[in-house]
Amino acid sequence: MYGLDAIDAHNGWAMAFAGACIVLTGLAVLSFIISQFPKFVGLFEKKAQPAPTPPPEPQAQPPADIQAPLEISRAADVYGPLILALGEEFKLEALHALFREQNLPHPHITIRNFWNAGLLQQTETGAFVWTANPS
Amino acid sequence: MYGLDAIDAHNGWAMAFAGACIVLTGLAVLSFIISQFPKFVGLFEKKAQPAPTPPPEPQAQPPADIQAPLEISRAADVYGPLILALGEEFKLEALHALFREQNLPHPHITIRNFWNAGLLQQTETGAFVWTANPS
Amino acid sequence: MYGLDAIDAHNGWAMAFAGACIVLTGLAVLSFIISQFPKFVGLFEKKAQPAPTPPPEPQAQPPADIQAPLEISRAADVYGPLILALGEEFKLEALHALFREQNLPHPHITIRNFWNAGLLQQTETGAFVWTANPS
Amino acid sequence: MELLLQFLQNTGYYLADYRHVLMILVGATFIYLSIAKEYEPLLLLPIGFGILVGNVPFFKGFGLGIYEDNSVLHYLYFGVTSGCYPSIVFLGLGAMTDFSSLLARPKLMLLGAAAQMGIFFTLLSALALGFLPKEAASIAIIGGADGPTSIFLTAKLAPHLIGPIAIAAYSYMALIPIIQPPIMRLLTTRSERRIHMPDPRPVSRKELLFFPIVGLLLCCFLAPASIPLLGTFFFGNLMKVSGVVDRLAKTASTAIVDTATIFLGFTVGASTQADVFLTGKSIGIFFLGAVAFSIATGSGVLFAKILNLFLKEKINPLLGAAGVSAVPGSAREVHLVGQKEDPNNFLLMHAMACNSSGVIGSAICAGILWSFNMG
Amino acid sequence: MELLLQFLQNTGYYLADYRHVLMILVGATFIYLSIAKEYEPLLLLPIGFGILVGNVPFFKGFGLGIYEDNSVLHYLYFGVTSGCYPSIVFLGLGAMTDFSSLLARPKLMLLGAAAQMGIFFTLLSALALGFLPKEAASIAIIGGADGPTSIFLTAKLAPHLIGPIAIAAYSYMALIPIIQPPIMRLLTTRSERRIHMPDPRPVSRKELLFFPIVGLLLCCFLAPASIPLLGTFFFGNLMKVSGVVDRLAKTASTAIVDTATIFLGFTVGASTQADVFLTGKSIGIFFLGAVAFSIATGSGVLFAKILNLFLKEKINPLLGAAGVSAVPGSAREVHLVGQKEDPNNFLLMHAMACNSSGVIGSAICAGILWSFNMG
Amino acid sequence: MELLLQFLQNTGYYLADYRHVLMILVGATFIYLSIAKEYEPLLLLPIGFGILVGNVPFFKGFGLGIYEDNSVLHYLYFGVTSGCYPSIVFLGLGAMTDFSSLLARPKLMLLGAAAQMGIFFTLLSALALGFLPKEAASIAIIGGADGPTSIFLTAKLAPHLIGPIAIAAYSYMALIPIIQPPIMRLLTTRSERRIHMPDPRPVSRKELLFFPIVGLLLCCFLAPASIPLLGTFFFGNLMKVSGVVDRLAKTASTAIVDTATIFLGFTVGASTQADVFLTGKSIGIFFLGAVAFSIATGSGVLFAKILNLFLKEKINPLLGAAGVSAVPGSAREVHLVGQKEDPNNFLLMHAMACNSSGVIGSAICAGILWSFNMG
Ligand code: NA
Ligand code: NA
Ligand code: NA
Repeated sequence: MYGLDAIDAHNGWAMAFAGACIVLTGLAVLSFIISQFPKFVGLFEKKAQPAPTPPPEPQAQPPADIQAPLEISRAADVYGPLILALGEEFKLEALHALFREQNLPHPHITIRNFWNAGLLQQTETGAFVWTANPS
Repeated sequence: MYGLDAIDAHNGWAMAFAGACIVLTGLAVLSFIISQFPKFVGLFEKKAQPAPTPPPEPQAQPPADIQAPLEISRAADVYGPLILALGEEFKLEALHALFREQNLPHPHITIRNFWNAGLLQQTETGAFVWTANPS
Repeated sequence: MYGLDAIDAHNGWAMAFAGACIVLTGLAVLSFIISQFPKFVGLFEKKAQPAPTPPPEPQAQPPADIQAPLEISRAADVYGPLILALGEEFKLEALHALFREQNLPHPHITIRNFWNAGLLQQTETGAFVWTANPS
Repeated sequence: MELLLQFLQNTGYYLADYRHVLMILVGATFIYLSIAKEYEPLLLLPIGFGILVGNVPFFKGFGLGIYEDNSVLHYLYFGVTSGCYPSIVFLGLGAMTDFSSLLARPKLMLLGAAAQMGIFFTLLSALALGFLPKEAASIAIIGGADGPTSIFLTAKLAPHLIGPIAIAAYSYMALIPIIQPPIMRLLTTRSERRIHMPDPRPVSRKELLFFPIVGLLLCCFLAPASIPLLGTFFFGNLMKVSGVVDRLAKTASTAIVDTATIFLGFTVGASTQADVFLTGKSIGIFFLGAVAFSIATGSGVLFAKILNLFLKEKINPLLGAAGVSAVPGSAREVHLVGQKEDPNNFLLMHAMACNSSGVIGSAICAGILWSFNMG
Repeated sequence: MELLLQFLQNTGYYLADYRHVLMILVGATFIYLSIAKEYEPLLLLPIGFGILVGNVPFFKGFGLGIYEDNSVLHYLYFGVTSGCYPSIVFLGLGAMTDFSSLLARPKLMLLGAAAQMGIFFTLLSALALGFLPKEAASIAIIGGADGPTSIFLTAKLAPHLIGPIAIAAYSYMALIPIIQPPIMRLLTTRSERRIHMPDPRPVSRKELLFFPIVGLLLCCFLAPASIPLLGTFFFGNLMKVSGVVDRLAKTASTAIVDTATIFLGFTVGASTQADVFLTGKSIGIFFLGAVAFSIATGSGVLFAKILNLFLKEKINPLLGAAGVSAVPGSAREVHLVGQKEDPNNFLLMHAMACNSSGVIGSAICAGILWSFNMG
Repeated sequence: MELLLQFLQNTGYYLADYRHVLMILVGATFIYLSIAKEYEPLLLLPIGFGILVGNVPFFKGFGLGIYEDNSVLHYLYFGVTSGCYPSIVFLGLGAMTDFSSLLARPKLMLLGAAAQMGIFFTLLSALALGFLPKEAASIAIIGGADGPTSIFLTAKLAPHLIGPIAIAAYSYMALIPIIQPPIMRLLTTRSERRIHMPDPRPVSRKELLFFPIVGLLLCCFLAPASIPLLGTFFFGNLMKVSGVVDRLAKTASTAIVDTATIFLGFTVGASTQADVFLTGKSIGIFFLGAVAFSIATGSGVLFAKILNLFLKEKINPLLGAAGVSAVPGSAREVHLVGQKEDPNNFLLMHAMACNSSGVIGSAICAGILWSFNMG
């Protein structure tokens, strides 16, 4: 059997329609629920520690000297996948070119920071590799 | 069936008594044998290398500059599990507090030694972690 | 059944002769084909990039400062297995002795290079280990 | 001499026909794409070499081929037919996925849902082309652009099609840089492509901790048949974000997922034994796969445009294309297309959010299609 | 529409009843304890999430549940029912255990033996409560306070009780900081708790090498049924101390043990499917588990006091409580209780020696109980 | 009391006889050689400890022994009997092998082929001693000096001989420093041993990439039965040299190969249960194994001398001894013997080339012997 007949015979329209509805509804509900997380987490926190004055997340605003590594890690999250597009090993010039090509700010400084954070490492052959999780 | 009847019917007393005897005897014998290890090892050594003068384990008394790492490793064995109680990541103050709380000698020096030995490492977020087996 | 009878009965001569022929022929052909690789690769390269002027493998002659690590890696390939003969951990003197014993040139420099390249590492107990793949 | 002759008649040289040559060329192409072009090498290289191994001609009946009991390949392939490798890969994926940008902007999850429409359109097309319902469902899931999910569903519904469906799914995932950009450009205006997305808000650890638990309960209650995929996926993610079992999370995201990836790719490749693979159905599957990918990309983009009709803060509709979940290929394409219009437009993080909700979406779809076709 | 309706009747929302809700709360509690309180997270987090996964309600008969053939969970659970995961965990444990303080003070091994008395007392109690002998033996082993050992013996003798027994064993191991200290304080005087233990003597490499070999031959000749646990345990330890196979020892103590831990915890958790788990027996098991732990702690402490009657160099009786082998939880408690009395008292290393002999002790007990109940 | 008595009658002490003692001494010897002499510890230590574990006497029929269904050892041993462990070890070996010196001097591959002659000579000898053809083939492969290959072929052809054949193969591999040098010196003149080999030319990445693909197609087309070994071997090598899947190559060459090595060695050791192992056949196997190794060494050396009759640039005939593939033991011996004559002679890299072609050669021989004896 072929064509619309086959679709009808195998209950195709119902499957496709029901399936589409279910997955859309499901993810819409999940999306709504996680949009309520901040409120819910707040509620939870208030219940748990009734003392209202101390800020619940003291680490939310880290002191200045800690900020830098955090920003590097943030930048790494952003640039990492792009850098992966250069392949496992790449030359430093290729990285500079990529950063310039994509108009990223301060390529030199960013690269130096990555280097210092151990995210960027040099192989024995002089090429560079990107280590997502420096050990 | 319940109660003593059930125990009797299923040969419970015999099982419990025999089981307890066996495990106690077994570990007592093992305990005795390993208490004889030093003698046995000595015997073995004499047989193997009949020359009596050279000390069989020249590394038993390492020179002074090696002593330090050994002591660190010893201290690490002692303190490691305690430090684990602080969780995967902890602040340096928490570690100091723990050492003071437990009256350990020279918290600062010990911590500095751990740091130098790579046992204590700082994460990107500024917290500290304890690495049992520094690579 | 034993002896020549058994060999005859089980078609032994044929198996041994055919087997030996097949493996010799097979590896001889493979040996011949890989001996043609350089030509074949050259052919491939020409087809792929018809521009004749640029050298196909610009990294074939790395600049001077890159040469060193390459040589270390080469030396490591050569000496590594020998060093493994010293066991997992060894003293530096043993390594020196090995190098001298086998008349390898410049033991001190080579050892220092290995050290710098992270191939040779010191354990906490003061012994040395050889790390084939430094991380 | 007789023995030698008999042996020679059992060599691959004697047994080979044009189909083996054809498949070996396919395998070599996969290997070439993975090494020279670096298209999804973690997937294409094992599959490509597996195709070579699976298409060495051999004498049947002695436990050598992947479809013969007692062969080593058959045992290794059991992880595919049982569905275990996909589950284990999802464990590792969960331990590697960062949901913080999704949590910061939950609306993007809708795009991950919309991109699944390609699945249902392909379901209809496959039925219309004469495939049986279970086959059609397995083919349709290619539109989810998720290799392990496709393999899992096919193993459950139409195990005889694992080879072609896996090859189609991975082929199109590798070809994303060629398939997606034209569709994205066709369906969006220049000004839409230039829409900037504001930086996501910081997400607290508690939110990250709640997400895998709520996600599991919600998605798996809705479609219990997605438990084998989403159960391990959210488990891996909880191990990652909990921070109390780092050694387990690290092993899950390295040794465990690598091992499953190696054997999954290698045996799926080897399952393309010429006489099983080269059938009319495979051609139909490849054709439908291309349809599925294109519709998925298009429906994601169009849904974003529809959403924009109701939203104050407009979404860049390119992000819709990242809902197809080919991680991280499609997110990278979205980013690159966006940057071509405006080099200051950074869509990557937002696209990754769509990507990860696309993974969840297609796992749910697999559950739905499986339960429609059970029994 | 009919299809949609039928699908909705198969969702977890429709199929759930109070028992699923109850179990999900239990799972959430485990996760909460593991993350917020950091109680044994390596065990509780996988089990807790496994409980959630195992209690998503689903339509039976289609290869989804852990107790149905062909389901992914069933295949992963095979490592539990076959006893392989516990054996592999013991391989890793062996490669992580340092026996030098035990070798320095062999007498401490007796405390590891004494703490097993809880097992045999619980055996009698379980029989008295009406459990069958094989069930009673499986419940009794909870008193050994060793998760993999309990799971192993239960898999062999009473596989239908794996869920409740594992949950009970791990629950009480997590609750050690609450259960043990009062018992320790009740049974010891202040001056006993203040007894200092002299530093252990240095142990030579040869002794460390002999131990796993002698230990294997002695323990497994005595109770051959403990081979699957102690065989791999001592093998792991020999790999560690030999120093000639460091790469194997490292893999055993990382990738291998982590993988087994993940799947062991996850599938044991998932095996608590509400309809199998929520029975009267489970309540009995939880009650008996608490008894087992308390008696084990008490008998270890009391035995140390009895030993002291004969010894010149007194042993701190708190160390007896570390014989229950919940590594390293109970050793830490002993240390902390000791330090409360006298901050200069360092019991940790000695307590670890009791701990590791407790592991050996309960594996022997498992062998004994298994061989009593074979056939 | 009755129970206690019955238990005591089931202990190893009661059940042991002289054969167990004998085997335990063998196991202890293996462990001693691996630790004190560091002879191939990665192989001998797991096997040695496995011998101890497998020879703890136990009551049969309750799922304890390696040959009983349902025992943990039996499940772990399945990787041996199915041939999976050897395949997986070859995956890791491939990911660790560097073929560049072989590619630089392809002629050395012939020496790797010549050293396989020991296999076929032993085949004849084994038949003459009364072994059945399948047994004779399994024994003959010992001459390939490759543990996993021997175990693989024996598992396929004569599974009842896995224990003795594996033990013989590994014993002689460990004894290479004792067996090979006298033969090498006997068959070569001093001036031959002093022949220098010029430095190998640099090899391009493309050649390294082509090799595993061409090698697979050539070798496996010739002997399809070698697919399970060479398929994974060349796959591992392609992962290594491709450079695009480094994380997979790393996992293959660490966690995966270590895990397979641990369980392969341990269970092969445990399979030497005294009543299965101590038979007349085992003695014959050990005798034939020594013959096989000696002939293999000799034929490699002699073949090199014959080659030299035709070659302008002479090959150092010592290299022929490295064709037996016991990696890297035999290569090291060749180097050391060469250096004794002339300390400036560096044969190691060239010997490694022969070594790796010896691995390929014996895998092909295994395929040939298997296909001769199928059905
Ligand atoms: Na998707
Ligand atoms: Na215990
Ligand atoms: Na060989």
